[in-house]
Amino acid sequence: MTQTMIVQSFGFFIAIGLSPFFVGLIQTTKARIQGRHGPSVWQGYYVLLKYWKKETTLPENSSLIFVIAPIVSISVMLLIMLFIPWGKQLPGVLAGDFIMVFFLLALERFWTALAGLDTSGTFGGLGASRILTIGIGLEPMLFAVFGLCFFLTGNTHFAQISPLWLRQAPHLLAWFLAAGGFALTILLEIGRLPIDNPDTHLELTMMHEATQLEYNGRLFAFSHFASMCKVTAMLAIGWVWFGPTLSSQWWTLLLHLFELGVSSILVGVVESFTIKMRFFRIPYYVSAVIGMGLLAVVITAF
Amino acid sequence: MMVIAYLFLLGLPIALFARQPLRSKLSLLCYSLLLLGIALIALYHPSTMMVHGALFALNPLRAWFLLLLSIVAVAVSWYRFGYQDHDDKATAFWLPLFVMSMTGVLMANTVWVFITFWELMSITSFFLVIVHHDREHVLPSGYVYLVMSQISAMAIIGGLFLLVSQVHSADLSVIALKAHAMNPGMKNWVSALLFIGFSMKSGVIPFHIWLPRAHPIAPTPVSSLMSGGMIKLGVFGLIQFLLLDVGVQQVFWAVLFLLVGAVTALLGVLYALMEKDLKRLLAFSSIENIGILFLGLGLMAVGIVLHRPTLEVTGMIATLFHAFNHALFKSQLFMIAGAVQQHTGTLDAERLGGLLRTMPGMGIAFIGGSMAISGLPPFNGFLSEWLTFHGLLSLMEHFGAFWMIVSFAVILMLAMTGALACLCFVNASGVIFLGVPRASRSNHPIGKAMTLPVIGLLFVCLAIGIDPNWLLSPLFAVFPQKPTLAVSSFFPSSLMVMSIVLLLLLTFFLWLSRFWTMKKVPNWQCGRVVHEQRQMSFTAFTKSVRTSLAIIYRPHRHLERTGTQAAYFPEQLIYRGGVRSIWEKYLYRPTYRLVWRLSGLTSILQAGSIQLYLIYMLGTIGLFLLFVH
Amino acid sequence: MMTEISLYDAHDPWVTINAMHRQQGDELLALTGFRDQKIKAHWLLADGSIAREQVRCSSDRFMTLTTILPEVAWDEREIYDLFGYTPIAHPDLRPLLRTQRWPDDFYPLRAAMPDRPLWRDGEPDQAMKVVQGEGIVIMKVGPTHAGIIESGHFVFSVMGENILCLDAHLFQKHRGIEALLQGKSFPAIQPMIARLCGSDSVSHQYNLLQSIEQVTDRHVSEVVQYRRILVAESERILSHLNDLAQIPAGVGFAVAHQKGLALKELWQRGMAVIFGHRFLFDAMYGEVFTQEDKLHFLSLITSFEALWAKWVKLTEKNVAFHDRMRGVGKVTRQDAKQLGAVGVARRATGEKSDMRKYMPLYQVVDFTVATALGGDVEARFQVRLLEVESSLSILRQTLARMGDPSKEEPFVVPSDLTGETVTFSESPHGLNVHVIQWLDGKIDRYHIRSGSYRNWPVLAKAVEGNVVADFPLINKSFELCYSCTDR
Amino acid sequence: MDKKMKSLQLRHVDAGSCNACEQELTALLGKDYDVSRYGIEFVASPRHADALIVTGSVSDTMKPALVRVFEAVSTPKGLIVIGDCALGCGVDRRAYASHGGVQHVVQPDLSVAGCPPTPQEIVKRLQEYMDKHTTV
Repeated sequence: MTQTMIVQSFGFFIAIGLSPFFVGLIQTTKARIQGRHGPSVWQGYYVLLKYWKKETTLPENSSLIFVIAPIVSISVMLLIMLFIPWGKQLPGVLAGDFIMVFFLLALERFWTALAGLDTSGTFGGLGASRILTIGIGLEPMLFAVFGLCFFLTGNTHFAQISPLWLRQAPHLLAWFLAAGGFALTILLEIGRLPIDNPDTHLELTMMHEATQLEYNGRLFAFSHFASMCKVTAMLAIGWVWFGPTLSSQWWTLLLHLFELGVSSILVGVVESFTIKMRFFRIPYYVSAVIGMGLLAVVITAF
Repeated sequence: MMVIAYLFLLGLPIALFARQPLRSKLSLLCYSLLLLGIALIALYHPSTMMVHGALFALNPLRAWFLLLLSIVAVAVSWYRFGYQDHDDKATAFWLPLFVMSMTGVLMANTVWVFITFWELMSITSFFLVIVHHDREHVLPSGYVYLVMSQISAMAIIGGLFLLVSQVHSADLSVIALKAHAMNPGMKNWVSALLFIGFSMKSGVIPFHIWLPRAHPIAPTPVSSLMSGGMIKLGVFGLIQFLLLDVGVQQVFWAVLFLLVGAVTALLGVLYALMEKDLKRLLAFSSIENIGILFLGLGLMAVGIVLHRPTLEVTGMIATLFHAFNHALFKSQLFMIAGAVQQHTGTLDAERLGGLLRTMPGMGIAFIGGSMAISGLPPFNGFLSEWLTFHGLLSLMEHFGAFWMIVSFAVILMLAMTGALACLCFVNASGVIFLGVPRASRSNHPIGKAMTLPVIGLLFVCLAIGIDPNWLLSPLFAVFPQKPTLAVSSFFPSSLMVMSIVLLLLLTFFLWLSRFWTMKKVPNWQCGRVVHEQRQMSFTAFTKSVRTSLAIIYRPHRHLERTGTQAAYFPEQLIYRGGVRSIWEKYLYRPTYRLVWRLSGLTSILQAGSIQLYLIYMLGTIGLFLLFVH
Repeated sequence: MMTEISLYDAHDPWVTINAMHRQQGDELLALTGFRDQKIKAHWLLADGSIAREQVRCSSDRFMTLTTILPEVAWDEREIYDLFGYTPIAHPDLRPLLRTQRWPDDFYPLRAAMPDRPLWRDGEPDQAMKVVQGEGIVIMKVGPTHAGIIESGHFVFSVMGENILCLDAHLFQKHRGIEALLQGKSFPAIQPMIARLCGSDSVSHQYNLLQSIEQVTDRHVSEVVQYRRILVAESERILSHLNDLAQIPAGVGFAVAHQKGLALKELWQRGMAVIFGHRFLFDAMYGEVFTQEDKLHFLSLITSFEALWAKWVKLTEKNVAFHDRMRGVGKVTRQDAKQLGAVGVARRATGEKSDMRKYMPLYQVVDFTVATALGGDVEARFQVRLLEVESSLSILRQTLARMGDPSKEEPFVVPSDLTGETVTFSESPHGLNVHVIQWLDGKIDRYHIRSGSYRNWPVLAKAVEGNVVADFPLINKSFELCYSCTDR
Repeated sequence: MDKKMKSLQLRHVDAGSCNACEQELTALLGKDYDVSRYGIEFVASPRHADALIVTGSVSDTMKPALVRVFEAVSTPKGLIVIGDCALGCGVDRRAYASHGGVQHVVQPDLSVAGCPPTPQEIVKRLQEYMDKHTTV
């Protein structure tokens, strides 16, 4: 029990601390594929530190919502990190389940979108509308994968879902469909190509960034950090559920961190060779994942 | 003890004698508090309160509904102290009667009493809905409501009479014991009639057409009570009669509940998205939530059909809990809508904006209520939706391929509903309360009497969201025959841990942000100045949904260009757009025409006096009695 | 409004003669206002000659041509703003470049040398054309943009993601170059013309040179002619490379974007070595081209072509990229004609309209006019791709035919230049026209009507009905410059 | 804290240039110059920026916008001007609607001369700027 506790707290803090590094890995990978040197993998830390020290201002028409939204984002992300089993197990009080994570992600979306409307600008409102419209596809996608995981393991709890692939050899195809579906869902959730382009700096095409245009200083540092943590958290959930575990909790933690690095590089590679979709084609993407979920359910059901 | 049970009849004298406004408001408040007291005692100390008279009786299930009803009634009657927009003598007369009749429905212990109060409830609510009969659209909508509620009442009366004729007793406690043993054919007839009747009253699709028409035109306290309380009585009737007493036997009923629930939830929220009138939006959102309640009922039905007590209890607790939560936040949201109307004189979201600055309490409460209704932690809506999801997931597990696919599909629809509700309420709260006003107007201040009950309800929502145990523990007494279940088996401690840690983290980061030192600077607008029409509009916010789900909405749009050189140099560009629903075209239109014709027929019979209506009512009941015997 | 329309006289000789030119399928080169209350229209006839029509504005009024020639709407508005001559019955006479900050009686081109006025305080806003209707959002983008882009102010009327109408308020960068040129001599204006626009510099330089040569009747040697082709085609490649590199960026195709930028950098470095400037500023004026330059150029083309082939393959085999461009930002042939689209935008609707076919300069080389069907982003991308290739072939032809450079007599511009010239060329952005009036060796009036100027209204039309998120992509496919439009 | 700047977010404003300076700034993002390796990035909002990078001689219409963008950058902030026009020695500095250089509107912290300045020059000067300013 104590060991679980210690591993969990270690994993929690290290994963949070390394989040900017993982995002840096994505950036570096993309730059290298484009033939550039690219920024240092530690660039995220410099940027965060700098925003932390800069002046923070509020736009005239905004309200308290504007202040709270980034705080909700960062709190939610830390909370999700807390409920991910970094070793193999979770301490009893943290036996969180995926429905909870699902609603926490919705909470973050709710507040980000609200803050977009709060600044009374068109871009913020447009970004908010886009985020939530995508959410309509995203949430069934998450449940298509979650539901499948539940079905394969009979449990909604993170720590029980983890050794899934070892037990479920007969459902290998279902496992592939679930893992693939989740990979596609992650790309959507963390705002990467082919849905959102984190490198675009044009007001008209942005989604998540459009709601952040008025932020600076500490509040921007919060939401910037939250989006980094989101990348780590979503990738980690993927590995916890679909990746292998080792006999010792410490080794498992190390393995997860290694996997996070690898998957960051993978995200960078995928992003380099993908083209942003048309906005109204996103339903096809969504239905593909939901279709995968349904197919997997049908396979396992019969 | 019987005396306490009869206290609810106090509503009648209040209605008749308290014509003076302040006294009427005060007495209604006291009356509601009394009902709340009765409900609390009945729920938490059932042994001291178990009244089992010939005519009236209370059990934990009824006490639960009484509790939610009386909480809404307390908030509403408190709210009435500040509410001026619609208050007049008619409301003062009908409102206590309305509350009393709903209480009567819950406490009734014989079919006769139940039907009497049910009809009284329909009639009083009809008069409350048409309080503003001088306004446009009020009377036609009121008639739609009247006709629909009468059709529903006919079905219920028919079902109950059939039941009575089979069991040979009108006593509900006898029915509860004997109804199970009815012959299956008769059971199905009874079930069908009751299902149609009660679900019509709840407003599930496709019986929902009265709901978005009746709720918005009624004065706010009435729409709060109708949406928070009255439509839940349909759910109560289904649980009490159809599921607990009669008990469904075929898989068909369970699937029907799940199907109707999923379709209602999804379409309800989809239609809510398109409403820019706040009250109509809330009315459609009620339909959505009734859909979620029906999913719980469906789970319960599956549990009954397949003899799985755990599933049955899960479904029922999910339904009861969500009904309670929805009563809280929906009546709260309706009250805020009323305050918005009193404050600005309009409910048209396209003309509102920036209200958080002029009515901060209401604004915060609306955002909180929106979070609750979207099922977001740490509010109560999260827990009941969590439980519904859990129930559906457990249905997926051990019941074979058929149930697995059904529940998987329902889960996906529910997840989509949640996301749509989130979009809908971000849109409503963002467009109405945030940003800057979209049209110039003068604001009337809102009194504390309106703000406090709304904030109070929000706090109850938050308290339940953080720890539901204190509320839910007495519910398990509903199942004396079932294996004892504890709340902890439903809600893991991690949920509470999460809510608390979330609040702690929020406070910590709020402190860390040092927001009190931040200064305000002009908005960044690409180097130009602010222009109020550049804010996102309510209609535009949901445009992508309209486009993506064109198959459901059938949107149409037309851009008219005027002038002699219209092709390249139009003098004016005028946009007209909207949605054209296939339901509207192929189902509602004909139904509406039929209903309208029917209501045209009834108007021949109507002379408008109350006595005449009561005579009609008695005549109808008499006819039914003749028919059944 | 009605009284104004009744003033419109369709039988006005000014209207009928211009209508006749349009009927014959002539190409309008420019509509130019002059200080002496004259307005002239220059038409390019099918045989390559130029017809001049003119009208006198009695009491500062003239009959509008916009009703029969929608493409001159902006020209007439500009004349109204800068001279104060009112086009009668113009259907959309909002200020085009005049803002609320301009003093009321300030008409810069009425004076030979206008002074800097005392600007008023306030916003430089203009009347907007917006859509009315419930829930319409007026989205104002710019003048400063999020990327590294020139400044322009765009007023979108949107319904959610859908653009209903775009009102482009350009001229944010209006500096008053035409007035600045007045009263200056040829050597003084040379650098100014070269710096009108970073991506059409050569074409502007060529037009100025042509004007001088027309007035003085000078004939340059064949080598210089060939050199001019080299410079002009080098610029076309440079400009198209810039656009081709930007289009993938608009859809998140970062690899193609980066490789495109690298191609452009390679080309620019070559230009700096051969012509002395990365953007070919002042390069057209030079007349020296050595054997060494020729070798440099050939090796540049060879190394460029190797990379270019790879890049073309990269974009062509990416089906998703092409799918992303297809059907977006469509311009119909009818709109292109009516609104006077030129250059790539016009050719992408399938029309073989290339001014190089009328330019005497190009009579010595063979090339086919690149066209594509569809009028969408993909078609414009395709046309640019083909044009880079045809330019490469022109470059190779020219280098092969070019004789040994001979010593050219240094040309002294006479100090008493007088006369009016209309010169045109096919810039990378389309038909570029300069109307120049010389008086005693000085500029009396200099009117620039660049390719981008004519294409902006086409872009605004093409955007209608598309989604907001596609605007940057459509904009990049036109890649119109602001600088020589705003002047 | 006497370390050199490790990240520099820039917001670009074209106040009336000819598009050549813009193209050179775009070239900075390409692999040949790649300013991202020094931690330099072009951002979408002045709120996210540390410094404004201005080109062009400031036309009258752009003047209010330029002032407003600079105000929107949060402190500590800098102003970098690129190209001869912005420095006040461009060909159009005497035109009637031109204010003849950025210094007549806001005082610059760093000026990079050239028509347009070469990317190498810009990179060099930006690095100097980062070395000189000691904020993170």
